[in-house]
Amino acid sequence: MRTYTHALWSLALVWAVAGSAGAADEIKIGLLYPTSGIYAAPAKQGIQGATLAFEEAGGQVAGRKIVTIVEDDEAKPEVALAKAKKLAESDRVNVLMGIIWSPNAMALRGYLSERKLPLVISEAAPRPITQELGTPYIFRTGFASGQLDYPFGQYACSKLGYKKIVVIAFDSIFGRELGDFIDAGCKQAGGAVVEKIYAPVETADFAPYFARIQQANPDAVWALWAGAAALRFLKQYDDFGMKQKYPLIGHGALTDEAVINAAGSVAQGVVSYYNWSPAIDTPENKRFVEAYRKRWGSEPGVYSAGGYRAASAILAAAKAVGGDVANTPKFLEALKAVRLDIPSPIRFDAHQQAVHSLYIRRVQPGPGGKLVNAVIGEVRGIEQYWPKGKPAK
Amino acid sequence: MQLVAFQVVNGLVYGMLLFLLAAGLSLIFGLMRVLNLAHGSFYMLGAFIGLALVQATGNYWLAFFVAPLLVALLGAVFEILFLRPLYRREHGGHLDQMLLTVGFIFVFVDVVRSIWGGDVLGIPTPEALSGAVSIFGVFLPKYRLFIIVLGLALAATLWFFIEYSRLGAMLRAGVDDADMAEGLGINVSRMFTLTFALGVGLAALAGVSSGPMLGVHTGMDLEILIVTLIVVVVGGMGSLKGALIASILIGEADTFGKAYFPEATMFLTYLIMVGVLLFRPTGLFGIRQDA
Amino acid sequence: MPERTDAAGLPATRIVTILRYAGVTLLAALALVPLGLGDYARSIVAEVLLFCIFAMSLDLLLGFTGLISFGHAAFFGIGAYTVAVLGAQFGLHPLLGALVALVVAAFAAAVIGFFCIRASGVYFIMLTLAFAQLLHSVAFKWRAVTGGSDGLILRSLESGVTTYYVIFVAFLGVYFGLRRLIAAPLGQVFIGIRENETRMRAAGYATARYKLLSFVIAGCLGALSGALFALLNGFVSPAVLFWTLSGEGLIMLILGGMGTLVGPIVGAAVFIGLKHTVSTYSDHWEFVVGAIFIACVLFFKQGIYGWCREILVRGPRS
Amino acid sequence: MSILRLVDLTKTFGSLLATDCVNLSIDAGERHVIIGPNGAGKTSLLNQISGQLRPTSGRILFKDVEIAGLAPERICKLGVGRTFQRNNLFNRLSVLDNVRLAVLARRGNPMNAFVPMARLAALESRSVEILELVGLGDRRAALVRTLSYGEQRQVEIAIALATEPDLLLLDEPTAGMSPAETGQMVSFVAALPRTLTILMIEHDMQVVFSLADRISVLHYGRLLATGAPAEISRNESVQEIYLGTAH
Repeated sequence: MRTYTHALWSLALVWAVAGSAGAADEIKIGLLYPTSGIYAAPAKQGIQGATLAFEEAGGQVAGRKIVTIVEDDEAKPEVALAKAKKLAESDRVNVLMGIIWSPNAMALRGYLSERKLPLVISEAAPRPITQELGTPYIFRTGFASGQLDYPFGQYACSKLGYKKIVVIAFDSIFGRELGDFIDAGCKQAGGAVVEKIYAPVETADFAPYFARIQQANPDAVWALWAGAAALRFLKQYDDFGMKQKYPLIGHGALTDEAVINAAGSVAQGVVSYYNWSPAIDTPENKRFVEAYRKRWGSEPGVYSAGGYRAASAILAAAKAVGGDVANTPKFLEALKAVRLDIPSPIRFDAHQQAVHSLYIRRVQPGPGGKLVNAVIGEVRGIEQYWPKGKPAK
Repeated sequence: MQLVAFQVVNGLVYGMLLFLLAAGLSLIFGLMRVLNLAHGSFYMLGAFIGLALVQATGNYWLAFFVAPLLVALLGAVFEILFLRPLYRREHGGHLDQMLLTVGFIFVFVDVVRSIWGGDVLGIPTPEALSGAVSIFGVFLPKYRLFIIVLGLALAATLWFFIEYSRLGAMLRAGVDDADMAEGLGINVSRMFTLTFALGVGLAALAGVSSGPMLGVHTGMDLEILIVTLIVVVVGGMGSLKGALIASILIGEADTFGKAYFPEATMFLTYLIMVGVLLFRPTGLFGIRQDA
Repeated sequence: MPERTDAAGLPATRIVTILRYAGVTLLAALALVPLGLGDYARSIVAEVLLFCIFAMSLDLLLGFTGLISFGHAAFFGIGAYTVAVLGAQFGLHPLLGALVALVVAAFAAAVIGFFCIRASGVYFIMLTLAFAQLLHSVAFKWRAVTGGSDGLILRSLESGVTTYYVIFVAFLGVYFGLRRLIAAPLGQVFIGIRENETRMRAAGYATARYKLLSFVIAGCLGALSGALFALLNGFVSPAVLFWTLSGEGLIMLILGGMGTLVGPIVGAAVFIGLKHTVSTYSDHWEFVVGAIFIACVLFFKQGIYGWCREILVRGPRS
Repeated sequence: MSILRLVDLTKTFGSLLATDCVNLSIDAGERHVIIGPNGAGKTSLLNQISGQLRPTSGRILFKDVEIAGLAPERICKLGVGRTFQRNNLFNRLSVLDNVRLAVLARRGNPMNAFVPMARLAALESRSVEILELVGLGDRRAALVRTLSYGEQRQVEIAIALATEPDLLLLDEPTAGMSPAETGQMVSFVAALPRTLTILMIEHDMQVVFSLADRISVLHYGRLLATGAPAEISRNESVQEIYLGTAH
């Protein structure tokens, strides 16, 4: 019988530990980022950006201490869901932020509604989550897929004069969608995408696809590659002398600061677009870049800006409700009204998707000879793009 | 016609890179019966150490020669410290050794990420090999041609070494029958260390020489591992000839697949493997395997 | 050296009694979990239980039949995707989906097994890995059905408590079923193949047939764990087919001790527990996994359970 | 009446001839011993009969049924049992389990996944019967790897007998045994019923001559001579190449 008694005691202990809740006067924020694995570097940027925002606020809002808990979602939807449950049920956070890997956002959607837990997405771009699958609990300070791409398609045709474009992107729902949006934007401006090439995400060698580009003989090539693949693409595109024949334009990920630093001269002259660039010449952005550099001793990237932006939105809303983030309806209302100017201006539309500025950038040597994404054009007030038409209110 | 020639050459480039990896993996398996699943990790280490050397000295060729040597040294230490204690176990401890190398996949990638961070990095193409040449109207980067030459030269060197050198003869004896080799007075444990060092050194060479073409990042270990394993299995474990032929076969299949059947590329290599193993359960040139 | 699981062969000593008490206590505690623990803790326990099934199924293959599969994630994924696809596309109830998953997995295991069992040793390992990766590619590519990298969201059961009990009952069924099977002639034939296949053939056993059978049973149970995973998580993505999951299964076995049924259970529990705690406090989860793996292979060949048994049976350093 | 006939049986390994056009006929109930120097291809010959090796060409007729190239398990089911030259057992299992697995194949239902083996009394009593026959009745609970070498040889025979063969192939049953153990083995084999045909490989000439009805001599894969013991010991070429070297 002794064995049984022991076991029951330890069981009771487990209950006691699991049941304990955090102090009520803290603002608990869960950060979901893929801190291990291949997205570790972007995740680090995002967390650093968010941390900077929390520190600038003095680590408190309306006298309530901000407590952040970082969890690694491993860029796997299953893990993201499990970690969100842990943050919600065990750590009892008031709000979640982060998410880089798009499928993770989709995976969390149902659970967040069920749990009535707000999430501010800093990066993940699946379009439906602020459109037909929108929920009151999900906000996005990052962009939705298509939001920047459709207007850029127009821009490339009308302003840059590329009427015939070849799309080469990684093969995923996201990649294919973006290809279609570029196509739609082009068509709207009187051009066309003449060929779409979708290659595996982990493509090592792009040479086989170059032959197809040559056959199509376009005015420009639009590319969507990220991380290591982006670096390879830029290098090989240059190695094969493609860049002289077919100007390269692409999504901002293609010329991410980390990528162009590693790529060097082969990236020079590539035109890309994003909702931000460290080279944006405004006092607000300069202040952010300077503060980030000072705090972390490294250059901010797009994910740093993303993390900073999401954290700032949460801070602003928390301030508006006097720190009472536990009152979810009030907090959600406050979030909707948030407007930010740092590092670049955003506000939320009726579907809780941030309205961004579109920055057209060109890779060129900046002050000190280092390559930067210099801003060569800006389109303000870019709302998310509704491929099936915006529903009537 | 030019397009086909262009793809053939590109397939060859990829094939040669695979050959450097497959040759080492196959030799290690052939002699030691150890399936080194950390082979991709040594490839990655080669690339990162090469990158560090390029950054420190600015000299690509120094990195090209020194990084593989350093990794080979690391491989020798690895073999002595971790693999050697396991040979005495049941069935030569080969299952344990394989599992051990799986553990090191995780360890190596975390160590590399801790040192170099998770960012994408690149090795600049050496001055002498940058730019491109046009052969019969086919436009090819010089560096790619260099990879082909490197792969073929190494294939010839390895073949020559195995066929004609004393060490090579011992190696062949060991591959055929480890017990017999020991009976002939060959110091098998030193042979094992040397072979392992050679094998992972070749992987590191592949890593450092792919740097200017494919970049350097922390996911490169697993990206290359699976396809290398497929090459070795198709060619037959322990066969250099098999490794060469299968490397070219898979390299060309992958390249042509991408160009002409883009939707099916992901399956093509697996289908080749399943097909080959269906008819030849030990690969195209595999040794009989009783273990 | 893992000892053979043969409940009948063990001497009825005090140790056995203690182990039995411990086992019964544990089962009683597991049955009471939903009453006491919160949602999150309960889902962790449920996750442990379903990975116990996964590890036991792999153990049937590796620990009992001696077939080293590096592609067991294939069946986990088949189970998870069958439930998710049938639920999301046809509105089938997940429990019915789980039953269908068993049938699908049996069929898939028969086909995959047919190819793999022709090969031996490393070639077997490689083929299992290749088939799993092939399925991973299919899940990635066949967007219309699988949702590609976005995965599939599926309807979960009425309540978390129900889900827990479904998983608990499945766990009990698999554990006692496998215990029965191992002690029965079929299980003994599997052990015979593990110990000495040549001898088995010379004694009149068509071993290929039995290996295939073991592969199919293990595949079905692996699919069961995958189906339960889909049920618990309400979401399935290609990660459930990735080779790292096969690797994690191997870690669980080595950690707990293969060739026994309790070993995989201990291994799965420790592994999942570690995973949830370490990844919260450190970004070096991969390093920890690798180090555990290496330490187990080098020093704890018999796994935690084997080691405990040894100490219990022989006393500490007697 | 012959139970086993080898017709032009040939096995090559690359350029090496392991079995060179062997013709041999063995009668039911006969005790036939194959002798020959090391590397003569004796074990290869046995392996072809029991299916571990596939012959390159030629025929093997067991009870007038072609068995060349069949899988070992098929051949076993047809009634050919064997022991191995080096002990080839289930080392981590008990003696009883070793034999019981073989009994199960013959008399039980191996596909039974529900009833514990220990409860199948018929299998156990049959296994114990065989173990007592080979003199291991009181060792049944021991793990095979803890047995002495000679005892392990006995387990080999027990497993072979448990398959209930009509033809028993013994590959050097006394190899590595002490003289006392060898004596026991000889009397054991001699006492086996005459309904069982035995084809054995043996080096120990005392054993050979005390058991054999007929002897065959293999040399470099070729069958040099077959005949009664007295004939063989008189055969000049046999004396020259085999007995000569044995002295």
